[in-house]
Amino acid sequence: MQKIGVFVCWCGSNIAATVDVAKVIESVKAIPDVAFASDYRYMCSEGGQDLMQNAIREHGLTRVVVCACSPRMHEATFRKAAEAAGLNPFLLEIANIREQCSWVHKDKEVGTEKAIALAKAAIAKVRFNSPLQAGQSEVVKRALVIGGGIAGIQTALDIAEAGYKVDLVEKKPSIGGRMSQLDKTFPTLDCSACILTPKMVDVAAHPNVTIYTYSEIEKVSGYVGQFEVDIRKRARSVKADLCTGCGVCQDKCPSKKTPNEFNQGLDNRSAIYITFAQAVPKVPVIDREHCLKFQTGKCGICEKVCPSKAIDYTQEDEIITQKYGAIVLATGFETIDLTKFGEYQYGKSKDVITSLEFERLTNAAGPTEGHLQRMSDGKQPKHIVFVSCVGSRDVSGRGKEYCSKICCMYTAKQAMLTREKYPDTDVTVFYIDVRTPGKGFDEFYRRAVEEYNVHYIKGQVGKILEQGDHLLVYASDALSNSHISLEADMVVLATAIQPSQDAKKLATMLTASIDNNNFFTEAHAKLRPVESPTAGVFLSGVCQGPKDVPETVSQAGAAAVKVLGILSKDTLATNPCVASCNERICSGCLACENVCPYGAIGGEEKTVINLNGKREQRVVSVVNEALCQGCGACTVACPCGAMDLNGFSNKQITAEVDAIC
Amino acid sequence: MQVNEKEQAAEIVRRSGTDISKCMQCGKCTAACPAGYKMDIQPHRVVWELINEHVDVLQKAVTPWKCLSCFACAERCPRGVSPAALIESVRLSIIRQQGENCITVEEIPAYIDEKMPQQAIVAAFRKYNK
Amino acid sequence: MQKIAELIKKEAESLLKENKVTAVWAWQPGEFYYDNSPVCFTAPEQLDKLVYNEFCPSNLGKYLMAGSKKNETMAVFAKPCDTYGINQLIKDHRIKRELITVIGIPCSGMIDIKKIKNQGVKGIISVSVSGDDVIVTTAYGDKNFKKSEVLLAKCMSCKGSDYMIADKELGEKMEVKCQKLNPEDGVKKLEAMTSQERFAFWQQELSKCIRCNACRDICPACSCEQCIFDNQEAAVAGKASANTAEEQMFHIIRAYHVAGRCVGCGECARVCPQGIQLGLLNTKFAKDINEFYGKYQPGADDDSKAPLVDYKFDDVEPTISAKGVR
Amino acid sequence: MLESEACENTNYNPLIVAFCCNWCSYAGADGAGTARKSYPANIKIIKVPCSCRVNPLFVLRAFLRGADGVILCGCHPGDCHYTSGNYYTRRRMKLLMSTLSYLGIEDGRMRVEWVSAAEGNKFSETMNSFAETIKSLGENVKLRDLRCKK
Repeated sequence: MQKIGVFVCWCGSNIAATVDVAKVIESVKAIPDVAFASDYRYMCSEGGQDLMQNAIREHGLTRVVVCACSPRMHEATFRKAAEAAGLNPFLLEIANIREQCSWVHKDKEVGTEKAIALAKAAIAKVRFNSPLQAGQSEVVKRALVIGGGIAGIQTALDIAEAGYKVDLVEKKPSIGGRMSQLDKTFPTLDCSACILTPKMVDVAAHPNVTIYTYSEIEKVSGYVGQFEVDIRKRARSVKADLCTGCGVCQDKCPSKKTPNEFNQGLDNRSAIYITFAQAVPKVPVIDREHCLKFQTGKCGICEKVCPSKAIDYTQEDEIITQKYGAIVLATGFETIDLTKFGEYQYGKSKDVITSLEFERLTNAAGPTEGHLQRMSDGKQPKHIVFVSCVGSRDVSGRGKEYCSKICCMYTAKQAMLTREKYPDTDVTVFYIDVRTPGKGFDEFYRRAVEEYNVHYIKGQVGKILEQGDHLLVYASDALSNSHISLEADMVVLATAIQPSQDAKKLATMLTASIDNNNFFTEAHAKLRPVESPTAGVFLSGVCQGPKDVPETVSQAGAAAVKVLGILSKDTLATNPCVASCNERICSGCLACENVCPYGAIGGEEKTVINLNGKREQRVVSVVNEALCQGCGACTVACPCGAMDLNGFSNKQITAEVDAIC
Repeated sequence: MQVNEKEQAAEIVRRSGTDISKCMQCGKCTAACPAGYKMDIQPHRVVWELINEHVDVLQKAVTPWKCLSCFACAERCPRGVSPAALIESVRLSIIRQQGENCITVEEIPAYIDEKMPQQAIVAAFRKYNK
Repeated sequence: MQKIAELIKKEAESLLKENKVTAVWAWQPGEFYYDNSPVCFTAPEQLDKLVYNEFCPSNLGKYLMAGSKKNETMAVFAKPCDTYGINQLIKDHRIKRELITVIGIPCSGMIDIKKIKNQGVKGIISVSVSGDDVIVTTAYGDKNFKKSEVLLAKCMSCKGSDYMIADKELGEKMEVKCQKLNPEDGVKKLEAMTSQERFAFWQQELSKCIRCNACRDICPACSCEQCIFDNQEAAVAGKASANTAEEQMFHIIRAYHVAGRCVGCGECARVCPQGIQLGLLNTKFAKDINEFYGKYQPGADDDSKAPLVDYKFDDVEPTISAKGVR
Repeated sequence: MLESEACENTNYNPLIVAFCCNWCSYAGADGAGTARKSYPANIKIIKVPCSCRVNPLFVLRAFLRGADGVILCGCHPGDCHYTSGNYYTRRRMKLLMSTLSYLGIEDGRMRVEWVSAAEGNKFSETMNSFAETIKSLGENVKLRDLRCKK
């Protein structure tokens, strides 16, 4: 008979307020093989762990059940503690009486009853737990960073600096991301390019970093320490090793009517183009959709003018397959589509623009070379209206329910910079709330109001009409309870941001989860904010949630540290909860092989001892424990029950079912 | 029977079927309101007054009689609140309490001119023909 | 059929004489004329006992399993319907394809002796068939029947005269001539009933079960080393039929385990001593699979992926308002 | 007779077993807890690594032992932590549910729902609605093994 120890945590009042802990103890003590039961205010504290360890030693406990918070929280903590006391860590089970009991039930009697039932189910299960030994798997000492914005660049640099190889994959022709499009950064007003470009150069020059631009992730397989990734390196049609980046090709290219993505479509670019002056690598790409050579077969001017013979129309996409120990997602963001916000006339009036377009308009490298002018007539606007929360905090289905976080600050920045450069231009900002939590943020916003006389109105814009050469803005002033209308020359919409469209595809490939808004989910909102729930996959930057540059850089560094934690090890302990096949019963139908998502099961002709104790030769399933991830698909496909899963065996689950019903 | 303002406010909100706790006083409704310039209490302020259970001031205001029931406020509200429904509910509270109306249905044709939107005419007949 | 029996005998003789195989699986007469049973011949001189007539319904495929483990070369005679089961056994790695020689033999339908006996016929000595005429010679004289009226139920829903696997085919192909039955008709009839009626039907039907396991033993898809019902670890063990609920579970679980692998041979229902309409359960699964995931005939090949170990991204969702569920 | 027992218990509190996959639905259940989104206490959760670990036998076992409802929750199709586990679940459970109905068991005693780790709200809503369904169906008398009932 087992000697089971049961420990019930109060979690302060989190559990104890809804669960009568003493009654749970009393009930489980009545179970014959429960040798010890005790409660503690905080089981996860040192005192609680000591209590458990002492009980294991003193009472010779062979199994332990901890009734506490979710196993997702502290299962590892308690298992480690049990191991330190000499018990195999897999002989411990958690009864989740907090998240799945005390926090969802209000009545104490009901809560107590359920806690007892959950404890009994865990006890029933733990009786059939068997000691498991974690195996070892090798770690590939190379990291993959997906996304070449400031988040990806910083993560890659940090990993490379620590001495590990890292590949940086960027979808666009150049690294740099959103930050390379910005003019200045708040709250210090540094020039964005001035602080970003050196980093771009650093990462490109670093011997440990390989950059794949104009490339996308095609396929991911494997697991932490041993990911195998296919990268599709799209054909640039330009030989990167020969190109000097002189730019003659783009000057001479006759196809110059393609909206320039880098300038948010405010101007046009040629079909062969270098994204921007500081692009890394400074190698153009041919946009085959708009290239005359590719579309009509006639042209080939770039090839003729290229002094270094770098143009190659025959280049094809290349698939690079590489193994990685860890992967960092840094896929960034884009602004939301504003077609549902007809009242702003965005897309109808050229003078209604998004704030990202405004960044390009004020950027010295932008379409107007930094001169603030209207896209309609090139005149300098005399009155600019900024509208915040366009599509943010919106539950109507038109926008996003979350706060995009960065808009208040960049709006203050844009308003302030406008007033500084063009003192004769009036600036009005419509806001719902001005949110400035951050170092120097509120001071920055107040400066905009106090020193630069930016006119902040709490209210929203309800309708914009084009009237002659200016815009008529109907708005509200919520504080004065009035309905106002004013004339403006330009309206800037602080558009909500959303994760990059690629996030969902990548989430599926990496089996990393995403939330309802397509932001990647962290393993724990507070304690594991840069880890995805999938081991070995980490999150950096806005792909996890809205962030400004400093926050992004901090998270990028944090993600790098987590990667280093893996790469610095030679081997990782594998999950011992893998499938195992009872060869005596296995009939060799190999249904298991068919359903295994990891190719971890194969049929082998073996001499086995049959149920009558005789040797015989037949096909049986063999599980490769290094490849098995423990999903259990095979156990159900197996008709005779020969295939079982460690840690979630047929007997364990059935015992739980029996205990509950 | 005189009921207190608190209960009255709760009744008005209940009847409107809108969740005023969702309102974040952004003023989008007011900005979108085509009749806002004639109102003494702007749509967002109507919500605010109801949150604070000020029914008296709403019943004495001209706002309930100026709302066109075009529902632009509800359409534009980022939080799914309907000030129009609240205003309608306030108006009903006045009518039901006092048996009064701002104008009678017979008086409406005199107000109609060519510029008046169809919706406003229909809304006016609907509102005053109780 | 007599002519084919001769062909079979000759073929078996040459296979054994030339040492092409070490064993030949066929049928031999039983105690009565109508209960021929499977037999394994290992020498040409044993072949006198070989028989093939309208009373050889059993599929010999499953008998090859033991020899396959010992790497014996074997030949097996297989009616068209038997070839489905043999394929399934090969697919389940219970028989090694390279060890066996499958010889397809034509069949015009097997006779259900119960149907004859139910007509009050006693003391049967022999049965002779010519075309649609069946003459039953009894101790009390001859009785005449139409073959199409005394066929086994499974033959009335014959899948055709083609062999799904055959290294050699003997004789001319034959057809079963009768009013064909679609096994899905029974399922549809049940589906059209109310939930309460269906429950009552199955209670009645499954309560007849005596857990003799005949259905399991005959089934070409039930080829496990150890059945899950005999596996103490599996929590469903228990040979005794304790009550209705457990009997229900036995047949549900058995049907579920063979879902997508059941070739629809109808042997389970044939051998059931209690006459439980097991086909209604297995056909329901087959029908559902066909409807939900596209047509699939287990045993038609030996390498396709069975529906339950396969998926499509846009499979139907398990909602309760689905088609076929009332 | 079985039918008569359905009415014996007036204060009916159905017993429900919920199988939840570790990566999505169990985390979703935790999310419901963290957000204090309540659901009936008679729903007891069994954690499995993936919904594809749930053998129809476990479901039948629960019914045999007297569970009034069984609900299986997994990651949304396409989001399985193990890539394809829930696709198998979908087929297996679809067939099982169809068969249970065919056997005359009330539709709705068993349910499959996809609940992601981020859907704490959905988890609680699903559980509340399932408990309501089971309440309206009454006790599971058809599949219950009386011998096992405590």
